[in-house]
Amino acid sequence: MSTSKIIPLGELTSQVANGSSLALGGSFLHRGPFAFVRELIRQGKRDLEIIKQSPGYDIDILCRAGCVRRTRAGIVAMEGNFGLAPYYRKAVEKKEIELEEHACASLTAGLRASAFGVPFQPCGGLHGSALPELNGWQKVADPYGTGEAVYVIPRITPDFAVIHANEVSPEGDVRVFGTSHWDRIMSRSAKRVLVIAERIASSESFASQPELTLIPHFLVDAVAVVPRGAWPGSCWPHYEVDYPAVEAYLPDGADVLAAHLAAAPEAQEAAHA
Amino acid sequence: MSTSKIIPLGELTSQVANGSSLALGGSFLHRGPFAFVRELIRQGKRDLEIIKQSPGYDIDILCRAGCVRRTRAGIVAMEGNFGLAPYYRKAVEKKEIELEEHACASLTAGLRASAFGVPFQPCGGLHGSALPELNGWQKVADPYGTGEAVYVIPRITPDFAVIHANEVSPEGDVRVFGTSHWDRIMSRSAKRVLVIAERIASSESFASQPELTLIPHFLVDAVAVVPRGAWPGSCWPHYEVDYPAVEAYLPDGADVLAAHLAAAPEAQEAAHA
Amino acid sequence: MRESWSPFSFIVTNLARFVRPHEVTFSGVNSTLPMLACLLAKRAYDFEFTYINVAGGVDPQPSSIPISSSDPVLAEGSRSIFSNEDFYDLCTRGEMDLCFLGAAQVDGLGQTNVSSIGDWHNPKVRLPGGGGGAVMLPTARRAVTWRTEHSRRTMVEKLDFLTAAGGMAGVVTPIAVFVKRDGRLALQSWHPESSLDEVRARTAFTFDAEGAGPAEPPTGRERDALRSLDPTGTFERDAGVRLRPEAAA
Amino acid sequence: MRESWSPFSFIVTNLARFVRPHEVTFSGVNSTLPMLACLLAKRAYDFEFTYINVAGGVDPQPSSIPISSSDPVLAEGSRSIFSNEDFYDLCTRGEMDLCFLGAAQVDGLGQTNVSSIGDWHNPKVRLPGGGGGAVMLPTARRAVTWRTEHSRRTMVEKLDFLTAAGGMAGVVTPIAVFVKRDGRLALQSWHPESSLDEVRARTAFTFDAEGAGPAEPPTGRERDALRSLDPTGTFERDAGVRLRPEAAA
Repeated sequence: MSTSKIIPLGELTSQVANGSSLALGGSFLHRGPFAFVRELIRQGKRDLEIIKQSPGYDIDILCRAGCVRRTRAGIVAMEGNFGLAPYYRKAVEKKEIELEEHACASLTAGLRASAFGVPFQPCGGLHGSALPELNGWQKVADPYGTGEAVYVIPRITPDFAVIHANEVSPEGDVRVFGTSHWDRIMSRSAKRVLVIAERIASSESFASQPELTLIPHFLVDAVAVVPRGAWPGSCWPHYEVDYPAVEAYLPDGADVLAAHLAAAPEAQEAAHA
Repeated sequence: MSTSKIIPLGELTSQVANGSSLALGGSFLHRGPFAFVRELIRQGKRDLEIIKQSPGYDIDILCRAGCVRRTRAGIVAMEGNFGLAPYYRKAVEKKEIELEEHACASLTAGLRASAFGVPFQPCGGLHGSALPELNGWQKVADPYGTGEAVYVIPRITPDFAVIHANEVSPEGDVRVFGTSHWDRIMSRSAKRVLVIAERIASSESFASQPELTLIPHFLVDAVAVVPRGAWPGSCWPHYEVDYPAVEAYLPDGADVLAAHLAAAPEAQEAAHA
Repeated sequence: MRESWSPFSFIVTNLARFVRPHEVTFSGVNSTLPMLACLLAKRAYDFEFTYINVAGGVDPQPSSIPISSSDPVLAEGSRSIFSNEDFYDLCTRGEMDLCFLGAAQVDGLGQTNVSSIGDWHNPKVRLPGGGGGAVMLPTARRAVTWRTEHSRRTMVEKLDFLTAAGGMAGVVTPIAVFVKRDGRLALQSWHPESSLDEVRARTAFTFDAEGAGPAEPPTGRERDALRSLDPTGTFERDAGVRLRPEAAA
Repeated sequence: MRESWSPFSFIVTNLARFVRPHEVTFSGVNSTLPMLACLLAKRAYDFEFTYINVAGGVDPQPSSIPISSSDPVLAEGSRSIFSNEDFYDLCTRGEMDLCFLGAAQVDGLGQTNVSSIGDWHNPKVRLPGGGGGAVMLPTARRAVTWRTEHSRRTMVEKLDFLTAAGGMAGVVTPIAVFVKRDGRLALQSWHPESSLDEVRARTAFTFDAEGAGPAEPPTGRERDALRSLDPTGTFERDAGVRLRPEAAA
């Protein structure tokens, strides 16, 4: 009796207002919601806040297209021999975007605070790092007399978590193969959850192994099915990183970006949508 | 090249010293490590601390046999029309055991503090309840100016987490079907993890769906294979609650307890071990 | 003598009536009647809602109705497993719409005691303990409880111990349905074979009864749904709910 | 000219030598050389240890060796997936034995900068950022880093920014292996074609070198293991590690 949550990518993306904060799933070149990210660019979104422990291609192309106001991230790189994310790097160095630099685990702690419904979350480590002072993180003494003090991270509640999944049910249940990166905590901390999936699997398939479901349907607001949507990154076990495509993306030039966007699977498929 | 962690139940149980704190998996009559609990009684363990959000049969029979010094629990009952856990109730009323009464989620918060490596964990709710004062839980103001204050629960680190699982690999990887109750956080918070499993599945089976593994082998110290070990409780999808056996357990008398222990699957199988 | 609307059906049906469209509704351990209410709502009402339970089930299709409200059969047919940490977090972050929570005593503010009869440190009866209550009652959008006994011992002026505060949105007993109004429990309706006077006489706390009247009898679909869940009357017999304690004498 | 022990092999082999029996060892993102070191240790050493990685792998049997050290192929053959929240928690609760962490600059205390060259607020180069470091360096039992360039720009007296403190148990460069001793990095060994004088000249912080000497050349099994991981020399070419910057001129 549940209604299908599956809608076109363009419609899903149009739910994101300018100025929204987006937690993006995956890590570096792996299982990121990259078709969605490119659609943000096509729709001319502005002033976005990007929240991700290890963004790379996604934050880079969004900076390149001028969509970003601010990012909260732990480590940013293209990886796979490509080194730094060049357009992100330039955006930070020229102060075109604001950076809140995290340890990956401190960003997770902020998301946990949101998921757990508490204003702050203790985070192990961080002692001696200059990051707490940079970010104004407070240290709280253990009130139970152990003599320990721990940094607490303020709650981070993204407007949206956006996840690229392997499989969804028509009702919006979400399955991921291999590591879930930080997708699970993102889906529990954000106000709304959007999912881009490689393919639909039947409700019966989900019911036969419900333990495999990472996000239950009732936490999901909308789903778009975009085969190869994590291109030029990988989506295990369906496809690997398209390294030549990443290399072709890197050179300067509006034409390069345009050609890259046009070569993307969701653009190639658009005629069929 | 990994060594098998599978040992007999008696040997596994003998690792538990008198006075140990034990986090027991499952909930009420469902997938609890009950063969292990009975073996604690047979081995005459004393002064145990039992940590479980919703114990029932396990805490009751341990109290009945005089093994318990203290418990930390959220809700205690036999469930399934049997109501209160009678021997536990008597032990508390006669002050034979010490009770630290929790909300289930506050106990989870204490376990999370341990799993996260922090001295305390904020826990939502609890406002207005008399439990915080009873337990000396402190309220901490949000240092980030939201005006919120939240109760923080001190770290709870059990000496052992003891889980009844559906399947294990020879190396000690653990699979559970249906809900994992609080087994996951228990396995991450305790100093050592002991597992009792219905059966062995091949390493290849685990490798074919690694996402199904609840506890990876390297967190597990020892495993005993005890078919029907969650008796008289259920272990989905293998068997349901044996209500007549629970009913037969309840009447007073040392002979009743002895007959119950003798009727247990692990006792019946002992000759074959 | 048998009531035209059994007190068992009165409780289950009125619990089900708290379920609203498109919401997330939860039933926990030791909660047979709310479990039946959630399953009844799925069968009797046309709207969609998400039923999650302590067995990890999410809109399950159980092949049988279990005696234990935490039985794993309650996850059968689910497309996902939403386990304990997850549903507690859902509640504390404010996304649990309706939560059924047990209680031994309820006061006029809708606060509960599930810990002890008598002083906590010297209990006459050690009760099960709060379970979800202390965390879920103040954080769920709405929480509802039930008592199979409606008496001045259970509907009290002062709790023996304050296990959970925050206040119930609803309380259902064999003879009455209370809802929250201006921070206190107010009578919404009574069993058609009971009366305002009887409810007052059997309730130790004072309450507003403005607008209250006899409850709407069960619809045909509500009756049919409950009959389909309990075709042999086993749950009704096990629950042993009576309209009045005298009825047994 | 080709060194008898390539600086690439020097780094990978010496990283692998930090792995100890029965421990849990982790490699993360942007960490090709530690990934190769962990896989080398599995192939070259007789003892058991648990190798976990950022792709969720636990003692994986990857069918190929990926360019990206976070590639999902690194979970292939694993019997479990240990994902990000899990391995960070393992570390902060003190159960991560050996953790490989990246660094752009390292100081004499073994602290690291991975954030910026120049002032953080006005960077000459915005670097990737700390990733795991600030949390893992102070909480792992041992952490080890590597640099493919050994120079006074990378082995500094004072970091441009203090991303992570707590102190490395080991640092491996093309010409040197440092270990922690009395709270500071101390030289343990140097590349057989380098020398103590060269290491001192190319290191901006002062260090103790008592007992240091040329590193033990790779064993046959270490050489074979690395060759099996990089049979065509692709990883070695991509890494572009040189013993000395002059060697390229």
